[in-house]
Amino acid sequence: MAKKVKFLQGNEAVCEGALYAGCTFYAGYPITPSTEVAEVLAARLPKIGGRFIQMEDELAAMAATLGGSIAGKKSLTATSGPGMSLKMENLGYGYLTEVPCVIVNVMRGGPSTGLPTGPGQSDVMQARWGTHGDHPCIALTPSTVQEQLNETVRAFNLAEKYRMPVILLTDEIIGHMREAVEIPEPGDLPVIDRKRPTCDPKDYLPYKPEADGVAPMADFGSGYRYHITGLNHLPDGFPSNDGKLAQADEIRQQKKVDDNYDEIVVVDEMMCDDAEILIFAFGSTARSAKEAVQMARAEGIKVGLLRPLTIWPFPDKHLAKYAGKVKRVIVPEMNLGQTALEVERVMKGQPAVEGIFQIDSEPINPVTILNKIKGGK
Amino acid sequence: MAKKVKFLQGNEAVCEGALYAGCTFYAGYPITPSTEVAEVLAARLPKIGGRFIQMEDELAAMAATLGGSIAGKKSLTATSGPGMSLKMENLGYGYLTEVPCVIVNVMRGGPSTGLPTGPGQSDVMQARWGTHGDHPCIALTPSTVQEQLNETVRAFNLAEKYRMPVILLTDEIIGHMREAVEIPEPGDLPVIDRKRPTCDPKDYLPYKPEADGVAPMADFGSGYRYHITGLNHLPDGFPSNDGKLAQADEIRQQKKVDDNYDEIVVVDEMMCDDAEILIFAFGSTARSAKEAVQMARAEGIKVGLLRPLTIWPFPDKHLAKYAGKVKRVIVPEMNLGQTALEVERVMKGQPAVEGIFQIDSEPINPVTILNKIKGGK
Amino acid sequence: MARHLIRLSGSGGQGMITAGIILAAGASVLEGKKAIQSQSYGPEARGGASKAEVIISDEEIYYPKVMAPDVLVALTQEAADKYSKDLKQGGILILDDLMVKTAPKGDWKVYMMPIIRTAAEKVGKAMVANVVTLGALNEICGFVKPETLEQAVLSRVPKGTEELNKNAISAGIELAKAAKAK
Amino acid sequence: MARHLIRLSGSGGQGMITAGIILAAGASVLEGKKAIQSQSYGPEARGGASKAEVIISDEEIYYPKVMAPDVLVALTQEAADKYSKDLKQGGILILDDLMVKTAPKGDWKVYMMPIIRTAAEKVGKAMVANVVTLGALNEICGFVKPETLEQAVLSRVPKGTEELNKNAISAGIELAKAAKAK
Amino acid sequence: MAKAEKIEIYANLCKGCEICVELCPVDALEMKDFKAAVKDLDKCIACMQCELRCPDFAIEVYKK
Amino acid sequence: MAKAEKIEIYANLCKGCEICVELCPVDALEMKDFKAAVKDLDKCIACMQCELRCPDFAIEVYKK
Amino acid sequence: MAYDYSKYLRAGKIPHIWCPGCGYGIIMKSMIRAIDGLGWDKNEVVMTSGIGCASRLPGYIDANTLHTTHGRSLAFATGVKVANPKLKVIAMGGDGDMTAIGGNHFIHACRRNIDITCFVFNNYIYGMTGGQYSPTTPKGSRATTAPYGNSDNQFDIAQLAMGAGATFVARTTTYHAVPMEKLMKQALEHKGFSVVEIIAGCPTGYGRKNKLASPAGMIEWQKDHSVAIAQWEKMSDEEKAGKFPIGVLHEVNKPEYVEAYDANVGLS
Amino acid sequence: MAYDYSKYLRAGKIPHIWCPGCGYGIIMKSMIRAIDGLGWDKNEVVMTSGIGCASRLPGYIDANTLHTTHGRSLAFATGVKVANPKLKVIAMGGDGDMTAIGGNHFIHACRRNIDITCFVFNNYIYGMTGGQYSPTTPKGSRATTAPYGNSDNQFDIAQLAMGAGATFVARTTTYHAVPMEKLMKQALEHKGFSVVEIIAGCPTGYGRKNKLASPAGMIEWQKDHSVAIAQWEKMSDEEKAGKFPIGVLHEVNKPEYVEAYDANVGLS
Ligand SMILES: Cc1ncc(C[n+]2csc(CCOP(=O)(O)OP(=O)(O)O)c2C)c(N)n1
Ligand SMILES: Cc1ncc(C[n+]2csc(CCOP(=O)(O)OP(=O)(O)O)c2C)c(N)n1
Ligand code: SF4
Ligand code: SF4
Ligand code: SF4
Ligand code: SF4
Ligand code: SF4
Ligand code: SF4
Ligand SMILES: [Mg+2]
Ligand SMILES: [Mg+2]
Repeated sequence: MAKKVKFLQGNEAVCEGALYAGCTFYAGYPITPSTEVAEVLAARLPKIGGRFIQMEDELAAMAATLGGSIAGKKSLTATSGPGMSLKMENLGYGYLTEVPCVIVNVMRGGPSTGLPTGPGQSDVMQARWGTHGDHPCIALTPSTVQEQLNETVRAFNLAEKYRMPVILLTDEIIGHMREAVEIPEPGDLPVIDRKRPTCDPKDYLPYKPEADGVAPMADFGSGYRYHITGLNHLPDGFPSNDGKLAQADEIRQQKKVDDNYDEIVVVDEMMCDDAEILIFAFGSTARSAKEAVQMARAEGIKVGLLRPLTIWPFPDKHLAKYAGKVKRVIVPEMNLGQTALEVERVMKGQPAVEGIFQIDSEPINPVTILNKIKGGK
Repeated sequence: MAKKVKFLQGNEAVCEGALYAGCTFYAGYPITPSTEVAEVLAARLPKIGGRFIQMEDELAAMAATLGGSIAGKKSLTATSGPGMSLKMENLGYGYLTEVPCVIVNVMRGGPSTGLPTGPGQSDVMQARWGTHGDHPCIALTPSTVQEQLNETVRAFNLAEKYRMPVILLTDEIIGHMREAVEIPEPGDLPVIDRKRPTCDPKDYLPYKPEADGVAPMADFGSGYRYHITGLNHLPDGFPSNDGKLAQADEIRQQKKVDDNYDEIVVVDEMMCDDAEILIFAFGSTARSAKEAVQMARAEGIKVGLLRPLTIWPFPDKHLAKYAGKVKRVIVPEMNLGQTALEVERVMKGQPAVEGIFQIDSEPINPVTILNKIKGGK
Repeated sequence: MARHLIRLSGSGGQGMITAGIILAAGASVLEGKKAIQSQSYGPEARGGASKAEVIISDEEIYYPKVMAPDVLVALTQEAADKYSKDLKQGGILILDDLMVKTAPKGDWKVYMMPIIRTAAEKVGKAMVANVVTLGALNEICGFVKPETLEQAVLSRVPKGTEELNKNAISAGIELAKAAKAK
Repeated sequence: MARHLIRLSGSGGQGMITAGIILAAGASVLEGKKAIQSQSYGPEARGGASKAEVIISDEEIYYPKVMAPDVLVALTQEAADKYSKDLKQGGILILDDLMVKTAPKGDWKVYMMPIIRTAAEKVGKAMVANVVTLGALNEICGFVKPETLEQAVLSRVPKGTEELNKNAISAGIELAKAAKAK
Repeated sequence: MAKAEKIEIYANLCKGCEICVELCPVDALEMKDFKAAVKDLDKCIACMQCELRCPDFAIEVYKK
Repeated sequence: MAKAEKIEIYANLCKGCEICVELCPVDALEMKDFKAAVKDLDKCIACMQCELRCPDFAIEVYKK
Repeated sequence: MAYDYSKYLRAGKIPHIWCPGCGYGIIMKSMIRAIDGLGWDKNEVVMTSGIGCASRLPGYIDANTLHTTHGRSLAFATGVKVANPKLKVIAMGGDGDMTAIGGNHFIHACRRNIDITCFVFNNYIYGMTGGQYSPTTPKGSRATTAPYGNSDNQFDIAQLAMGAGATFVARTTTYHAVPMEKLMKQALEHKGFSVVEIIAGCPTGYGRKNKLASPAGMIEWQKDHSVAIAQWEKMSDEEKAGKFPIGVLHEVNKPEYVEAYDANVGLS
Repeated sequence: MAYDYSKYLRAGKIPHIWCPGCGYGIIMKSMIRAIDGLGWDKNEVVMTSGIGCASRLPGYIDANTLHTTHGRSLAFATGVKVANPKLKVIAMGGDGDMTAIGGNHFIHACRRNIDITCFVFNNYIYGMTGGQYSPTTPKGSRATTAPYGNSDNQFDIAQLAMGAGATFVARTTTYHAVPMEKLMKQALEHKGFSVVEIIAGCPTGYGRKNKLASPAGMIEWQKDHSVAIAQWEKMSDEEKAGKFPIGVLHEVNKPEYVEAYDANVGLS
């Protein structure tokens, strides 16, 4: 049977992905250019027995999203720049307390209110470092409307599997454009649910990891009465002032991600095998880069594109393969050079990184990239 | 005449520095371990005609601090981890609107509520990247109580000179320890006031930079009526949707800092000339590193310490001198490896960076560093 | 390789974005081509010129924006003036004769047509001007099969307005035929 | 090179932190030595054992914490038990005989003294136990000159309590002398 | 008037706040070595005020 | 009853919201090509409602 | 003579960005007349706002104007006022700005009784972002995030302000362009924190979705549903149903924040 | 027989961290008796809190307990309740937590009338951070950030709740250990949002700085300054001065948030 194909906006595709993954709770606060996610889910969630709530601000939205997950529902919130900044404290709480959920940041232009209806990619470092303190981080960067759907499913899966908030870091261009999307049938894509405890409630330790570094998580109300706190805590969930144990616990959390690089980090490598010039680009910019690569290849230039679908953890391993191998590395991004710093770190000067940093509220034109490839400025 | 010496707590020294620099407005919200800054200024400010206000939360505290500066007063706010996360949106507003002020972050332990009375250095990347969007950043990292005073003065000077928020990124150890401090007399340390316009109010363009990239800033109420907005704006202060101009303006702002690296970045280099091993450490960890360096030198090991008093912009130039020159680089820090990423980037693998990452709520012991120097684990 | 770059422009309430979506959805979902629709807003979602862009191609489309369209529809003077600047030499320019008093000058094939009046008077609802536009546009450019356009339109309009919209398509086709005949 | 590592411990309200500040301020501001005072809190600033640390040295002090003190004062059992673990071999341990029922065992010189009782009964205010402690401690260890200690204490106490505090210092000195004599 | 059979005071829990002592209407309790103690069980009228207001679960009154 | 000497309508400012037209108590205004226009100056009683409620500074009534 | 607004308007900024028929233009005009009527020196007037359509107003006024972040109008205003109490500070924002994301600053400004005048433009919707429900959207109304109609309970902004301790609370509508001007004057002159809630039509974000009539129809609705407070107090509960009182709803004296602070710390 | 608290206390967590004489232990005991009295299943009880001394309470109770971030107790609680309305959700926090940083969530929970019971522990101070003034610190009182005495105006938490639309509002004190238990039961049983403000002594952060007597003295003060609401209503303004009413101050019926939502979207 032919797949069901819908012509969807990027933000709508996020909703399709969320519903596919089993999301039944959304808490948010409207902000351009992410609002369609809320609007669509406000209509769709009740139809599957889920609920939507518009909170008083983004701090509350993040808190309620975590609360929903603690009550056992797969939970989503969506926002953009200023709202993302406001979510930072409670997002950090989600990391330390290991509460799965998905946060969509549809990146827009500028710092502060900036250029609210324009696109941007300037929140990529914020996604990693925005909240205080150390914590692991997973952030995914789709480039197509289909990927908006699929990566949302993957975001939920990673959140549930590793018991942590996962960020879908998309942008206004992908969020607002429309493409044909195949709607997966049940079974087409894996859907992972968090591990729930099966032990006697008396023996339940909410932060005692199993072999995979992840502890089963009980829904509030399911008979496993336990304590959750944003203080550093012991396997039993209760706060402790023991610094050594706190350190061990935070390293464990970091390792949930580090040790599973191969599973978490997905990178699309296009014509990289024989490339002398490597382009590193994600999100909507990767679309321009793809076009530029095709144009350059047509002219016989050996250029390849490394396109991360996972931007955090940073795709060090994938990228390092090319250090000392390619002659040039070009990083186009809609910010003043954020992932370029990471690329620089990984490439260790071999070669030096050339940036195309553009924050003029326009997507980077393939021709701009092509010119750079051809050695122009 | 002998200098006036006081035995001060690190947080008190921040207040002495602020008062020396001419601060007359403080807006804050209490949080351990920064609260003494508020408590001391609540008592001291009225004595010099200044005012203190305790706001309802950190979002409001950041907003009021900016408001105070816009009304013409040198303004300060102090906080720690969770509070810093909450300030992020309005801090970003301060960057884009170019409002001078100083934000003190007395870093404590852990993400989220973490280990609130313990020390940490885990907010160093947040200081650079915590708010959404691109923006310049200056953050200073004192290591002694005397430096708490002096660097607070310098923070105000940089804020006023470059018309931007400046972060004093200190930690619980320096904030809460006490040392003898020389209180500078008027004139001992430079005190810089923001440029104010002298032109006819009709001709005033609040964002038209002079040759130094900085535009004069008028106090509200001083006869220069103008508009301030967190939207990207033109030299006249009014919002514009022109992406090209927005980009140019943000690059100008970034360049205020980049072009003045030599003035902004202060680094203390200790026994680096002949060093074969370089230690990179800031804040309270640098104290441990200093002690370790002395111990190692006593054993004849050629080790030096590079101690940044300015952590943002990152001291690339200072550090790059040693790339390819030293045999080892060791980065001890009270986090899971944050500045180490930057050091890695700058050193380009020559040599690889060795970290001592400790988040167990204890300062890193000099012996731990010494052991690492001596090749132990 | 056929790649069509289309820009539909007008003012906020004229439904150009919906028209773009219908066209792109028809080309992609119904005819299996590659198609992308995008749009741009002003600083806020109110007033001013608005535009929708559609790219239809046989091959994968990466860069989603239209820098230089082959075809421009403009239902207001402001939109005509603002967006015709990018129109390719030799491109097609479709204008509404009521709203656009002065056709921008350039090396284009210009179709000045009573789109809005036709919608309001002939079809009976000014609101369907965007569907009239689609009928005319597709008749002139042949992006999709006529059946496809009809199916695409009908799948996106409110129940009970099917006849109205079919008439709107036909009226658009007639307009285009008349204009081509000129 | 003389470097003294001192830890003063007790429970929240006993003023050990103030004692540490006074001692360090005297050594540094008044005698020009290098001195650092630091403290640690529990998860919240309430209850439980609390400690203040002082380092006095002729040379620059970098690392501000005391890993293994030379001298430990403990005014509660809990503090004595908790903090004596770190005390150096051959170090000095000063305990209050009312609050500390069992002196921790170790290779230390132990001074068990009626600090709190002396403050309450002889000096007349339990609150000055910390100043009594300082008098005794300094008499035993000679960190600063007696005049320095007096000046340091007087510069940090409320007006009107000067005599009381002087008496407290003297009482502490007496306690120490008596203990040393034993 | 009701009487108490016994009054248990748990020294490990008592923080010595004196609430029970000061609020006892009949002065049946006292402080001893910074902890609450029964001064005179006979006086006790089993009004339960001490137990209700002890913040530390440290005192229990068993009525006769 | 007061009268108006003239009513200025600035076409560059008028956004055609029809507030003035609909709220004029005497029907002295009308819409023309999506902008407000004076239909009958004589009818106008200079009540100023149109001017006060025009959100766009587009209409001014000059009393006689 | 027609009233001359131009001396308070920034040259070249009109036409404003608001939609055809948006009530905010009417508010702006009343506000200008009120300030003008008090003869205030423009150099001393500070206007702050958050983010939203309402918050665009200060950009048009020739004063010291501060367009801040969403919800933070009053927090910035508080900093300005405490740092320089000589300034005349007017803070404004929409219903979302002031009572959703900015609700905390709103109640704390009320509590402090700081001498700031606060204008809340209540259009029952998030206008700027395209029509999501706000804390004042009436039950049953449609909004883009209330596709089944809004089931939330509403704030009564005036009640909220009073509960938080505000010393001057008033309500008006864009229908009442002239009484609005008078109320604004009273609020501006009140020593302490004053709140004026102004009901305004949003034809684009609210009207369209709720099949309300034209912009003029929304103004007529305001007329029909508002009742002067004097009359309101005489009405029965049935008569009150669906209506709301306008005018000065509450006025008392309490120490002003900065004055009390200064007196307390010895600054005055 | 003495009341057996142990079945609701987590084993091994007592003694709690609160200071000698802190009123919070008294509240915890009343709360346990209230819940026990209602016979609620511990598995269905969720307790949320923010940060502060008050917010440590849930850690001691054998239920589903969520110690969140400062001020966000109600925001998390709302998420829990909407996601699973079968849970019995109790949110608590200090005066700072609920009315300073958490003020916005407080008024919105009141407005929504979501079926959560909210206990506000009002000790007139930020206890956990060592005694800074809070929005309820009485004028003139000393605090570490009010070295000249507090010049701020205060919230009346009950008034604030009513102004925001709460449907059950009550006040009690730690003196009233048994009436507190009863009030708590009423609040827990109320369908919709219920608020109970509990005046509690903080000898460490507030008492010490304000030369108040002992912990017992603070409890006596509560007795002397509180007046049962029935009597309060008969008192003259002079008689009321310096006193506060206790008991159920407000109780009405309004649609509960989740029920209204479910009915509206067709979920019920
Ligand atoms: C932190 C943050 N969250 C959300 C937004 C998006 N946003 C802009 S204006 C607005 C609400 C506007 O509603 P209101 O305050 O009632 O003003 P109106 O536009 O109706 O005048 C929202 C949610 C934002 N700019 N910043
Ligand atoms: C975001 C944030 N800001 C500040 C703090 C510091 N802090 C912890 S508890 C507290 C206030 C405690 O007062 P209250 O809520 O009244 O509770 P109490 O301790 O008095 O019971 C503050 C300011 C914090 N933890 N997080
Ligand atoms: S009330 Fe309780 S804790 Fe306080 S003294 Fe009495 S028994 Fe001890
Ligand atoms: S029960 Fe009553 S009378 Fe008996 S000891 Fe306790 S308080 Fe005193
Ligand atoms: S009210 Fe003003 S903008 Fe509206 S139609 Fe009349 S003149 Fe034009
Ligand atoms: S002034 Fe009054 S009567 Fe005259 S046109 Fe305007 S609204 Fe009509
Ligand atoms: S969206 Fe509504 S509030 Fe905003 S300008 Fe348009 S009509 Fe006014
Ligand atoms: S500081 Fe105050 S509120 Fe906190 S535990 Fe101590 S007495 Fe209780
Ligand atoms: Mg609104
Ligand atoms: Mg409190």
